[in-house]
Amino acid sequence: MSPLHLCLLISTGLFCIGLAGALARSNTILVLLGIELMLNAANINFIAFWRFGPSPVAGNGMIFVLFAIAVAAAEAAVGLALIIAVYRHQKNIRLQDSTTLKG
Amino acid sequence: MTLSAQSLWLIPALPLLAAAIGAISARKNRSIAAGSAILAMSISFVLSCLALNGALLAPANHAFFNFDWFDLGATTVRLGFLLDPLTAFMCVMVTFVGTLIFIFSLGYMKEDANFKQFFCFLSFFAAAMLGLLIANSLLLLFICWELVGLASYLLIGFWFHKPSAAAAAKKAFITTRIGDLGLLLGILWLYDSSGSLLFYDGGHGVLELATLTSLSGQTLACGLAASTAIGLLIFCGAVGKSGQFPLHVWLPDAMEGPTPVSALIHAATMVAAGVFLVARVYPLMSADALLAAVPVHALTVVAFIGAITALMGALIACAQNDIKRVLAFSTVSQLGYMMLALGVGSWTAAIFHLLTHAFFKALLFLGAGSVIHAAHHEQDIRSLGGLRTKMKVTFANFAIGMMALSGVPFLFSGFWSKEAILHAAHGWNVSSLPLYAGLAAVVLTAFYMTRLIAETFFGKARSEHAEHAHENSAVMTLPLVILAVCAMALSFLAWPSPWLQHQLDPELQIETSGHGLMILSIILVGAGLSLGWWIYGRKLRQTVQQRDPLNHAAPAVMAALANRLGFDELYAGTVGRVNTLTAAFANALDRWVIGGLVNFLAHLGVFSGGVNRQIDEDNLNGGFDRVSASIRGSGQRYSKAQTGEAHGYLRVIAIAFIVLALALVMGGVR
Amino acid sequence: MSLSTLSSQLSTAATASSAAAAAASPDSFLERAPLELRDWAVNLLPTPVQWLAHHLITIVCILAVFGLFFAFTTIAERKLLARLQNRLGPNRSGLPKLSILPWHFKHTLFGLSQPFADAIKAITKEDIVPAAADKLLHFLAPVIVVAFSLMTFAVLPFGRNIIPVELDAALLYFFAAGAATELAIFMAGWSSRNKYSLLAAMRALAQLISYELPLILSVVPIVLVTSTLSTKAIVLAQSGWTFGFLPHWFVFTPWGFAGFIIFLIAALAESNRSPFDLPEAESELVAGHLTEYSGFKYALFFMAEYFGLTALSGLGVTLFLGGWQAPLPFLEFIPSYLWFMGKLICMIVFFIWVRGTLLRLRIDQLTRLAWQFLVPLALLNIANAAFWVLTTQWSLPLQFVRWGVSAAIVVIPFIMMGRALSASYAPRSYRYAP
Amino acid sequence: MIPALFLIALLMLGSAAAAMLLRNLIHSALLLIVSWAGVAAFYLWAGAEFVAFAQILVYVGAISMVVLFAVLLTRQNQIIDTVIEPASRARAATAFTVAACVAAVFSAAILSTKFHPAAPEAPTASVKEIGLTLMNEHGGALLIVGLILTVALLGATILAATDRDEDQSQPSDAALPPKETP
Repeated sequence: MSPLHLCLLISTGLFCIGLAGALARSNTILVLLGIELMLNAANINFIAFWRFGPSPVAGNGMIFVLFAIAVAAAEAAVGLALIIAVYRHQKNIRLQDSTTLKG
Repeated sequence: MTLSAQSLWLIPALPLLAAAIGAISARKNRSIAAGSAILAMSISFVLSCLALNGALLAPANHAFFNFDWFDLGATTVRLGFLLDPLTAFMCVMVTFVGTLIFIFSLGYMKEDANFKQFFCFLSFFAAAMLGLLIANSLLLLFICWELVGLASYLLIGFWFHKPSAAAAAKKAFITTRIGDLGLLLGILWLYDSSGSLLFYDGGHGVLELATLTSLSGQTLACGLAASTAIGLLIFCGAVGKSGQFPLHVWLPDAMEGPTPVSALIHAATMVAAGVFLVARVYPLMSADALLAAVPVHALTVVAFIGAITALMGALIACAQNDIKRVLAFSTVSQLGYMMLALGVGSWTAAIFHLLTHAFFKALLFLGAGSVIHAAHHEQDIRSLGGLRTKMKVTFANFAIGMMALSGVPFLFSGFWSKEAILHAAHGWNVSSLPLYAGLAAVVLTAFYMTRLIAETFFGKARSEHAEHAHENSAVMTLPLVILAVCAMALSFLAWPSPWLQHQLDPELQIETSGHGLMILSIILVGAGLSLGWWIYGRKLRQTVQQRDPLNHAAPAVMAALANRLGFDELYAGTVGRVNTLTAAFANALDRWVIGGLVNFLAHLGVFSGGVNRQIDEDNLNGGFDRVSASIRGSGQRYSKAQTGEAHGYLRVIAIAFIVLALALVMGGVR
Repeated sequence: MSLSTLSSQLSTAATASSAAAAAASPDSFLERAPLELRDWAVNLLPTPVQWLAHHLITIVCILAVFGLFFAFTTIAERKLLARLQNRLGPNRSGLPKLSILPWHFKHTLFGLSQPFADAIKAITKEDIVPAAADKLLHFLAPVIVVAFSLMTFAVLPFGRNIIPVELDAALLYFFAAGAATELAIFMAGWSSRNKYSLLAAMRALAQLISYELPLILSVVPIVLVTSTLSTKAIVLAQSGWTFGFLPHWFVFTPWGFAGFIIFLIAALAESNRSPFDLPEAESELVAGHLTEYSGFKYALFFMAEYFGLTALSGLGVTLFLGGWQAPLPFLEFIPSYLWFMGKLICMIVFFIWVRGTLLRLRIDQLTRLAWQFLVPLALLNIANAAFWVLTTQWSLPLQFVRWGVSAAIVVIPFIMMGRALSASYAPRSYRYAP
Repeated sequence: MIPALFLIALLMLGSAAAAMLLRNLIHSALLLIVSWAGVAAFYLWAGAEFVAFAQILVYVGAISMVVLFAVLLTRQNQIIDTVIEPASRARAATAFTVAACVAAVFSAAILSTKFHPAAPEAPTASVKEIGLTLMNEHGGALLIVGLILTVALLGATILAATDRDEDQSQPSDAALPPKETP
């Protein structure tokens, strides 16, 4: 088993922890953080492939990650602002209670 | 320092700019609109003076600047500016009188809610008139001519909430349109036959010898020269605009507008446009007399129309009771004088009278406006009276204007200009009738002006409003004083020598026919004044209801005159009746013939629609309804999957992801 | 081998040798002494543990030097503030009375041993933890704050050859490590289970986050001009003198001066120093997020604050004041680390002076100063630096234009925004007062 | 090398799992920060220094603050139920099943893949190179990311800002006497 396999397995683990958290927790903040974890797992993959992969271009994986981090920051800001707005509206942030946005 | 013909456009451009500023400024922002209007007019006045200075350096020269407007196929439509003494004098007069009227309006319109709009319209009016004056092209002149008409429509109908004002505006617009139709036909004919509309174009213009010769050389089937016909058509426009005999009916009604508007229309801008037009195209009008042997000359028609108008206006003015209407009919009469002068061949005398008349008529109107403003919009002279002591400044100035209009000798400019006209009429060798009409009008003018002064200013106040009248503020009286000074000072344009006429036409030879005519006219003026004072001044009116002394003497004549000789009824009875009948016929045609056809078609459509509907509902819709009901049902069942629960969605995505990944792994896709 | 490759090889060899010469020649014995000492000590140990010893010695040195520096900073602050306030300050504590000696050494050492007495007191005091507190976090907060504030020292070049860790992304590292102190403050405030602590922690966080922005933005121009994030390279970029006596420090350029001022203000606020000491304004709040801390934990927080101040001062010296460079050529015989320490002490004294002079700001003034004054100016300063970089090639007469324009970009917005800001401060009004 | 990776993985995965299991929100958030720091450590391990510091600066320095603020701002009125609902148990069970399935599929896919021989040496990328690549090749993307960040932060501010009307209406509602139920 090469280091690349190991790294990918670690990122799979992180991804699945994030997924399980997002699916299981009722607190919207934690769901959002689970999604952040999944993003981080993807970033780990980028770095792993950059480090151990055959890519000839130096720095491309890092740049992918940098952009992903920037977008994740934006996503977190907007998501948490939405959560605060939802909280102000329905006085709690249980995800299963915010079901009014349906047909 | 002079202003070249090329930069002449600045003179109308400034008021136009002021109008634009007034149009876009806020409604309550009164000072910007008024200030920019007055400032623009003042600067235009200065520029006009510069232009006059340049024009007087070479009076015989017609400086022009022509440019291409647009290309129309092979031909190019050209416009141009013209600078000669006629233009320059007119510009100076219009801007000067206009500025004073604008200033007067500051006070007169102070309480009006649409103050800003008023100044916007005034500037627009002045700009259109100035554009008309500087035009070197009949086309540009016509454009500005129509803009003047539009502006006058807006201003006469300024108090449009009054039905009479709205009607008057409409009447003025439509009546002048009739004349303008003639003008337009004349322009088209002229363009057709000469290929140009420029007045002066270095030998190719319509007022230059080559074109005039060819035009007067063509003889039409009816025996007229082409230039005569074109001139008469153009004269139609002047008749409409200047309120000459058949089309004079709009002018008195235009009194419905605010008084500064009346002053502007009657003194400086609108009615002067007609006289100016004829003076401008005078070479064309007079071409047939010089170059062709035809039975009727265009100018002869002009002279007779003018004579009729002068006499008729003066007669009707004697029987009017509204202060502004008296002045309006006096304007009609004076315009008749000018036309008479044009007709008898002395266009310089006409322009001289136009200038002097502009000043004293503006003075009279503004004085009337001052009275009206002070008397809370009481305009009936029977209800006024006794204002002499209450409004001393206004009275003095009004009296100066009245004497100038009546032609009181020597000191007043009106006397000299009227003398010039009478001399010209005396020298006309076609007919003496215009001279007699002019002399009769002299007596009548003095008479009705004396009546106006006596009724308005003497005696005692005969109504509540007149009782409480008091002198207006300086912003209204100051223009009066300036105009009064000018009304007297303009005498020096003709005395001791006819300087103005020489400047306008350096080749003019003024025949001195002795002083007999002058003495006769002085006697006639004296007779008119004393007659007026004998009838109205000796026993001053005591009550509003008291009958007019002349009504005792000739009730039928006076009633007819008060009714303006029934022109309005005549037009209503003829033109209006024909119009109504035609309309009724058209209505019947529309209702029964065309309407019947349409109704038949509609019924046909309804019937076929009914048949169609039956087929549609039973056969087509049934099937579609069933299909769509089943779609709707399945959609409703399917929409139950949308729970709104984010966890569920996430779960479904994850499971779908597993399935996809499994498919990829099993399928061996790398 | 073609001619061009040969020549390039030659040129690289030449530059390498010249660089080696430049690095070697100014190294006097004093300059090399600390390194020689470390290498001697490391070489005493067996080879497998030498790398560990190498790092351990570095860590111990930092701890010892800056621990002592912290101790003497406190006494210097107390004494200086006392002088500013016309007092004497602590002057009693001297050596302990040791009975084994036949005589008592009476000198009080001007009270210089006060910090050690304070330390002993802090250690021996009772450590009170509220019953409802989250014990683990309550314990971790001071540890984290001290650890992270010490970590920032790792990338500061203390001398020509003395830099604990040579990182390519040193500046990024510095600010990343600094960011963790905010976390510690939150942990301290939240774990105390005290409403006042929590609120004060939020206030402190708001202040720190607000001022982190101008702090980082004020550093960006330097990165723009030197095109590196390495502190060592930045110091080297400031070497040299114009006309033989004007040092090439960035503070002597218009953009560098403006950046330095912004950096100073933001650094004051980041280290919770007066006039920005709202988070723990002694006379107004109950020591803010430190309310429930006592004894040694409190001392740790205190220490961390001073470490943070020292680290930021060191960064300021590195970025703007030429780092370890001597101000004049003939003063180069003094070892570089002494120059660094001297500049650092000057900065600290300046901060103490400011503390003794200026009044504390209100919270609204504080945030407005950051967002409406410092951030826009810092952004403008970045543009200024870009202009500076673009005009590097301008010839001599145009250099005056360059300086003039750059100075105008600094001065004019400063004056305009300063007027607007001071206009917005007065008059004072209370929104919630009846 | 590999033992260090195991340590990092333990830190990262352990703290993430604990964060997802704990019931105390603040603890969860702080543990997540540890997990993010672990990710940064992984980047350091892999030689991506710059990204590691960026990760710390953004996640530990900024996002953690936003998360903690959000937690504190939404803490009031929260039902702290000691009893775990059956529905949430069921949800947790399905979540674990689904996550386990995903993990199984991924692991199978990874383990069954033969990668090309690993690069013998770690690729190096200095900060300057990264900067040049970012500004030159990816300049457009950088601009777009900047735009996204600006718009997102403005939007977040607007979303989270209290409406004045809402603010005022709340106390007035509370001030009303409780409605009588018929």
